[in-house]
Amino acid sequence: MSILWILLILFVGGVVAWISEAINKQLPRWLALSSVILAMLPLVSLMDGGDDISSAWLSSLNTAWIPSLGIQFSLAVDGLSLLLIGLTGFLGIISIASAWEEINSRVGFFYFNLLWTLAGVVGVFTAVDLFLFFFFWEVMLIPMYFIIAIWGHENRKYAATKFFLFTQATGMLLLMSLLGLAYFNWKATGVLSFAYEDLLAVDLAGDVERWLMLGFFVAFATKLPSVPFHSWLPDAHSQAPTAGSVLLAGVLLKTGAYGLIRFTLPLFPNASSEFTPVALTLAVISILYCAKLALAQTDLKRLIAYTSVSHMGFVLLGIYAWNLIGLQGAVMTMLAHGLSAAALFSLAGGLQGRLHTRDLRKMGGFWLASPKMAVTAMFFSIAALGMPGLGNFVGEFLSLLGVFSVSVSAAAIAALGMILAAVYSLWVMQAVFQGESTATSGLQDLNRREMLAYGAMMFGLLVMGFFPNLFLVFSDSAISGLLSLDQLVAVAKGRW
Amino acid sequence: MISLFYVAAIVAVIASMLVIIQVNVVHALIYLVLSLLAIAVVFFSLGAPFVAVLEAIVYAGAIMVLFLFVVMMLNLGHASRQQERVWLATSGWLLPSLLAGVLFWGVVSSLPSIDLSVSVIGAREVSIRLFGPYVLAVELASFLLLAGLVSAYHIAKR
Amino acid sequence: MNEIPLEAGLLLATILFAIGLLGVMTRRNIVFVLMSLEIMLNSAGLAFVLAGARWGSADGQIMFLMILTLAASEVAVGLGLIIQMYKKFKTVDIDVLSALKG
Amino acid sequence: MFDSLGLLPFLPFLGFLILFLSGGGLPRRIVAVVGAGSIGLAFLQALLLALPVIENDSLVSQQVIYSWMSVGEFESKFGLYLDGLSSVMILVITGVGFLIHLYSTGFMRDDPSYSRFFAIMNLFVSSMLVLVLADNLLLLYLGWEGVGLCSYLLIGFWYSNPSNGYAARKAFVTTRVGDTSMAIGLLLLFTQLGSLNIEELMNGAETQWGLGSGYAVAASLLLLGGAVGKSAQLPLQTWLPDAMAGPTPISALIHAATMVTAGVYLIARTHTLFELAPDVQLLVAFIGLATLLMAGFTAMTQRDIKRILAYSTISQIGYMFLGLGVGAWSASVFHLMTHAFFKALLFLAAGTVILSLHHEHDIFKMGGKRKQLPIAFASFMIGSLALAAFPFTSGYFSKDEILLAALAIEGPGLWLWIGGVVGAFFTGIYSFRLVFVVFFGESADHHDDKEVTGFTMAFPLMVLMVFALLGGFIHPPTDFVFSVEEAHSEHSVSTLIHAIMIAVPLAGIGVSYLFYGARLWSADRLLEYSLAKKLHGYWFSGWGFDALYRGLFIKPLLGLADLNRRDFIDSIVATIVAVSEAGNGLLVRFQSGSLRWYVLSVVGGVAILLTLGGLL
Repeated sequence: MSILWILLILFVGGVVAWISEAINKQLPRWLALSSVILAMLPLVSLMDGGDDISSAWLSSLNTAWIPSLGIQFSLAVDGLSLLLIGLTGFLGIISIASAWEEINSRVGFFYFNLLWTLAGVVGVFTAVDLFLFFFFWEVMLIPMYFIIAIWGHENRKYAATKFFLFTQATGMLLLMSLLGLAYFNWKATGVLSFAYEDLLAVDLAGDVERWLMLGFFVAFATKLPSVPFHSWLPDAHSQAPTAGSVLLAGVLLKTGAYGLIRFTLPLFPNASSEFTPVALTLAVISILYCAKLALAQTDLKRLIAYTSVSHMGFVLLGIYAWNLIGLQGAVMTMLAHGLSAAALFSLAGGLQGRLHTRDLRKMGGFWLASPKMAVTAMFFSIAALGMPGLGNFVGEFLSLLGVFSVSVSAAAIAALGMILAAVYSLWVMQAVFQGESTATSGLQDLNRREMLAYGAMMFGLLVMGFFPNLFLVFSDSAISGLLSLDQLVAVAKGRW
Repeated sequence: MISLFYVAAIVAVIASMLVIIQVNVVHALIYLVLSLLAIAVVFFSLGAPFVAVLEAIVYAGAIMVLFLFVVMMLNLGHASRQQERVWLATSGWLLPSLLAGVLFWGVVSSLPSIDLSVSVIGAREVSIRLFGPYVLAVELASFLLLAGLVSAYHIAKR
Repeated sequence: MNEIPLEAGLLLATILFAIGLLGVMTRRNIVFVLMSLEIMLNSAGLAFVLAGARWGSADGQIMFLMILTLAASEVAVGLGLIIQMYKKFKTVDIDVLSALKG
Repeated sequence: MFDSLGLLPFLPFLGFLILFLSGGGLPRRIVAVVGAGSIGLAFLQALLLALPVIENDSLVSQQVIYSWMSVGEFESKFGLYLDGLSSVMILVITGVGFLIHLYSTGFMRDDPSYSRFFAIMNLFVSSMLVLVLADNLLLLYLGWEGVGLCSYLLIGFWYSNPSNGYAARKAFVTTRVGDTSMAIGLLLLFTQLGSLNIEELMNGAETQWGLGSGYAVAASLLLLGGAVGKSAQLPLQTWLPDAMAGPTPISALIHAATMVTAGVYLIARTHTLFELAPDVQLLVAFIGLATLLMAGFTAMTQRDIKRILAYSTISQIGYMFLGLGVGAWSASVFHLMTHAFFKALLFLAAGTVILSLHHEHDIFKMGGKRKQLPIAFASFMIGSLALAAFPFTSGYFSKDEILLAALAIEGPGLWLWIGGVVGAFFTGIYSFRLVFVVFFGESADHHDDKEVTGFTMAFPLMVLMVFALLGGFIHPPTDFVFSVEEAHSEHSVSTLIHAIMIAVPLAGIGVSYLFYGARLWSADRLLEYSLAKKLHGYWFSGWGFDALYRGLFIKPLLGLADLNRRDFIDSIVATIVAVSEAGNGLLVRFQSGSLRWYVLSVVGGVAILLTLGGLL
């Protein structure tokens, strides 16, 4: 039941925040903040063991939704979802904090969109009916479109449309694939069902499985994003308001990885294992190619966006290693990148708010004027380049370790990304904070609210870096479950 | 009767032709009336005296008078005739003629060759059919006319 | 009575239709366009009457009556529009009205 | 409590935390006390921990603090391990580190970022302690990268000058290249041997991999990559001379006590692996030899006092690599220790010189300073003697051991020995070139500079002078760690060899005296020969490695980045957009708004249909 509460609080909170704007301009902010915090409370009860003893899930909920089509409203949480929902809630609070002063027009509608995006994401992380999953997939997309299109920067319409078209077009592929999957299940068993566990058991012919898998993969790879479906991201990020960037980088990208872990690989084990070399190649290309692109950017947010793609390449790498170490690495990378990218984007947003530009060539030497900001930026740059002791390193190292046993060359080439990461991270620090001061006057240092937000994220990354087991323990059983499930399916088909 | 048909047909064709190549609107209108009258004669020769009369009265009479009034209200003078000459002189005839020719050829190549045995179908037969099975059509036509009336009034009034 | 070849009648209708069409396509003066439309309507009516005569039935003439009412209301509305257009644009050039653009 | 290994890296880390969280708000006196004091305490604790090990070098203490990360069969513990080798290291790091910190409290007293300086220095020491105490390679990697990070922060300490930032990034990125190689090595080791614990790895490698097996070669090569990067050996040596951009105590810390010795430590720590791959081990020796000769040549041509010292460091680390390569593990660690003493001495003395002469770096603008700067002069004399391996100074013993070990191996041993001796000759030349030019001759400038000194700056120099002179009599307790019956090969060596090894550095000093002391010969006249001039230019630029790498890596990478700034994959998407927009434009033209055109189109369409109908 607790999952439903999370969703309900977010959905209702969004509507209430919207309406409350009529009463007071400040009210939506506080309402949004309190509803996100409130929504995260049920998670605590799930942290120790959960409330559903009967199944492998920590908690689940199942009611009929459209019975004539076999569609159920069924939600379930396991350790993996729990971690990601926790991340969503945390970054939800961060994004509200970062929008606090930036968003001043149509405040209520903004927080409505923000909360509905969060609700959609939580839905994506919990839905175990594929149709419901698709429903939430769309729910998180549309409010995000509005956030970019209404509160974005100079080229927002283009960016929002690009974002929408990319995700929508590939979302259609996802829909087609899942309908196809349900159809083949119906043909085989005579029961029309979209339930995850029913569809896991579908036995598909080789070609059919390949095509359906591709539909899922493309949809998730676009969201992840991976080369060659990444080009919406730099535009969306550079145009989105800070809160939008935070959510986009921190949470929305993770839904793609989650989809790959939860659906693509378990549903299509054979096709996926055939596909592994391609996926690993794409991951390696993502890592290196986007790191290279990041080097050439002069727009700070664009640069960070490309680094995001580069880092998500490690996630893809870890996922397609399809072993415990690799997957845990992918999960850690998701969590750590969620924090570090969100922090970097909100720093870039903070800079833009102060300077009204994102152009690196117009920055430089801000360390003197705003040492706190510089140190914060240094911390997150260091995190992004994979410094041991911070979360990103744990994730990337485990991903590489997982992949190394699958493909030595992929791991070795991907490791080169760590060099490029150092190059671009430090270059950004140089361009923005070091060097001779140019525009020191009027550049305010971080205020207390910002320090609190960044401090929380730093703390999170440090905990992830030094005590990753605290997090890994949650996803461990979930991922082991997925792995064993996959082997069972494969053994049943006698093709392992 | 047959010669009447042919003569009227030739008059109708020539008159229509002249309508579309006129420069002066009033002249064109006169030729149009001529064309309509010629077609009325054709109707008569085909054994349809009722519609022939209606053609003459309603079409050549009433509708054309409407045209005439409008032309008077527009009061297009000498300048407009000059303008018309310029427009007509252009090579804009070429493609439309070709297309009309193709269309014409397309229809003509599929014409049936049957001889009609003309028998007069007068007002009585028409009326019986009209107020019998076609009474709904009459109602529709009346609605159409009413709509035309209202909209013409509305448009012209603004 | 004499025999009139149906072919000849339909040929007349077709010729008239083609002439009307040519007028609609080539004339820029909207009054001429409307007149050409009348010619086309007429030719259609003629075809109906011919068909009726072919089968010795009154139905063709009834259809002509329908066309007649149609033509009447069309002309009424059309001429009203022409007047409005002339008031607004001071011209009867149909090419001036090009707001119907993509 | 004080026997807890975990406390040792934690003390400096605590210092870092206090300074970091206070955000520069503490008074300078307290910053100095926290900054230097934490290292001092760490040194005391290191002494406490190391003394039993020195007495009995088979003593090993271990402590697992907690399980860092565990996934399935992969587990890495936050475990610390102290044996003879790490005892030497922690003593050097905390001891020399403390002296450098103490010195810095005086040296940096006017700097506005006093607190930041000590915070990073403390973190640096802390990382280095983690590095040497780690019982598994992943934890070692944590310290390894931490050291790299701190060196980046310190080299670019004066951030307002872009060239300092460039040097800092160069250092970080260059060593990152090596680090990545090492990381891949870690992946390989874990995948093959199922653990990253150093002890288990070494045992596993010994039992599972035969001598010269492919895995051992690959793994040791990859680790060597990391070591080469951190220790500034060929081909990744280019960052070290530029790293002089930081404040001088940092150079001392990087060169003497911490960072650059990490590579030597890594190889010594995983020596079992290298012994399994003799070819790679020989490669280590040759890398060391090539580096020491290269750096020796370069050092002779430099004008910047710190760059001379930087190249001398590269050269001395080359000796250590040579020692490692010939299996003289203890000798290398010995040299590491003595080098830490005299190099810290030299750098700190150089710092005094620089500070006293108002940040003048060019040695040819100094001269005759021995009266004005007596302490620095004494330090330089002793440091240079030790550096040049003057008999019975500390450098003499350690270098001797390495060279003798090189001579002892069959095959290329003689060549390695000859190379090492030639290198010692150059060492004599360049170290005393510095001394003669700076402290002898006439005063080149009219300033009457006073030596900047004080207890905090003088005391470390005094202590280091003593150790640089007498450090050779300390015997590092590493025999058990390396458990090789290498040690004393002296009896088999003829006195001629000994005589050569004593004579060559002296000859170098003598040549240097003729050129720069007595000025009987002139280097300028030598430069009139075109060959000499060309060589000079070549050496001066560090054998052109910077230019080579710029042409080979940096320019192509930047070119590639510029070439595809706008992401050609996006242009594929953009092409789809452009095509549909062009199609739209085309169709829009059909929809002209002209009624006659529409009629024409309708008729045309019907005509086409009719024609088609007729044709088909």
